[in-house]
Amino acid sequence: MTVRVLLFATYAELAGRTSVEVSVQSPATVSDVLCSLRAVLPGAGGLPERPLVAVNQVHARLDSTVSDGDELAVLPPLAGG
Amino acid sequence: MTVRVLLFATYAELAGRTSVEVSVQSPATVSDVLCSLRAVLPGAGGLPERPLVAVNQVHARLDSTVSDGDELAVLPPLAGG
Amino acid sequence: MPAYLTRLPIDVSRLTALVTRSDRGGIASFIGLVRDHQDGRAVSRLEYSAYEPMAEAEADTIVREAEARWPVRVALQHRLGDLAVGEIAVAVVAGSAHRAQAFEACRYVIEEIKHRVPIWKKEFYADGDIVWVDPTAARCGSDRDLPAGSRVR
Amino acid sequence: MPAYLTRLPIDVSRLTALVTRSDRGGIASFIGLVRDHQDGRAVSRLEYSAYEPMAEAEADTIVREAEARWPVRVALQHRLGDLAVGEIAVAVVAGSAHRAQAFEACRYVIEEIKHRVPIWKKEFYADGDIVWVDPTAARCGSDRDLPAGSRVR
Repeated sequence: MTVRVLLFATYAELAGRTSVEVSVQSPATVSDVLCSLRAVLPGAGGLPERPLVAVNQVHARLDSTVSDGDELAVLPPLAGG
Repeated sequence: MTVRVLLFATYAELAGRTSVEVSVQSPATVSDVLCSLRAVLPGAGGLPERPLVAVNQVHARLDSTVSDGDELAVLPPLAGG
Repeated sequence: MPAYLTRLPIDVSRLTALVTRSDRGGIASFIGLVRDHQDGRAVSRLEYSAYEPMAEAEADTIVREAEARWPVRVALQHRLGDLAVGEIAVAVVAGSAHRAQAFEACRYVIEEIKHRVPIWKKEFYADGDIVWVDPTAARCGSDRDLPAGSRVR
Repeated sequence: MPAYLTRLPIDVSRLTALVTRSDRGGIASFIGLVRDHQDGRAVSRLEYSAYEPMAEAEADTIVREAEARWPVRVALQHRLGDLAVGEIAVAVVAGSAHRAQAFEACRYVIEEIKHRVPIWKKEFYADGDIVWVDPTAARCGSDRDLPAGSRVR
């Protein structure tokens, strides 16, 4: 299955892009997608081991399940306000 | 000695005036002045037994000492803000 | 000492400007407006009066207490005279480098104002009734304790 | 759902008007301004960016949480794009019949915004340095916990 990964702010700069499609075997968790991400995108190696993530625009855990077509956002430390 | 008593808001309406000079024997407390006030000003009988008071513009207790020339304000329940 | 009491409409942006500085990133404010009802009854207008010199001094003391306790700058104004429904009765603005301290100082000042500053409010109801507001009436009848936090001579 | 994110200057009086009604006597506000320094270094400007659809949704969730928990009406705006020192980055206004609830709701919303809404801040220092702000850096290094209070799928 395919998951669309979004990268923001400092993570987008590290990875050199703001989005990438990642293929993983189903069933998969957020961690599995991040693992594949690091493999396909060299710059993603600089991401923290346990980044903040959202799946389909809702905060998620690393062990949350992802489904085909989901949007997984890797969020740098929040700094609003 | 003489103390100037100020009355405000509902107390001024009760007493029918906003200030009055009260004579008391020295030494005297706030309570002594209030007692004389009730004697000289019939409308002051309607004041509560233990009103809020200030002496020379500072909150005071009923047993605080007053001196000749002091200004004693009898304060209705505060309602600012 | 600034004038804390005013008979003119209160301008909150002016107060905000007074406490704003480029090293103060957090501004907490409280605005008290004249409500159109009190205990379920329609209010048409109200009138604030004060023991003015003491009210100015007590307001100044409260502002200084807040500025001593937190690293903040505080601006405060309380309206006197006739007010219509919807008008600003009181405004407190606290500026600080840190938001928690701005909130705490702002809250402190408005609470102390209500408990320590000699200001009185006469409410004019739509039905013609006129009442001197007594915030303590429901709590303890006619006996008053000294306002909490007051310095006593 | 109103737009909580804006690229235009934030107008606090407009937000205040949105939560003002004649039965809401207390309005508590918080304004966050761009400071001219950070950790002792001079800041010349900054840039906010966001994961916009999620930020809008999360801001809306926070406002609804506050309005469900307290009898308040809340208005909120967060600026995106380039900001100069002294400009308003965020404003929260809470109107209620009761001041304690206005304060609590206002404080709740700004704290949750900071912890849950996907917005990022890039600081441009006067010495030419450029830094992505990491409020968690001093606390726990590069590992992040889930924001407190977040609903997790």
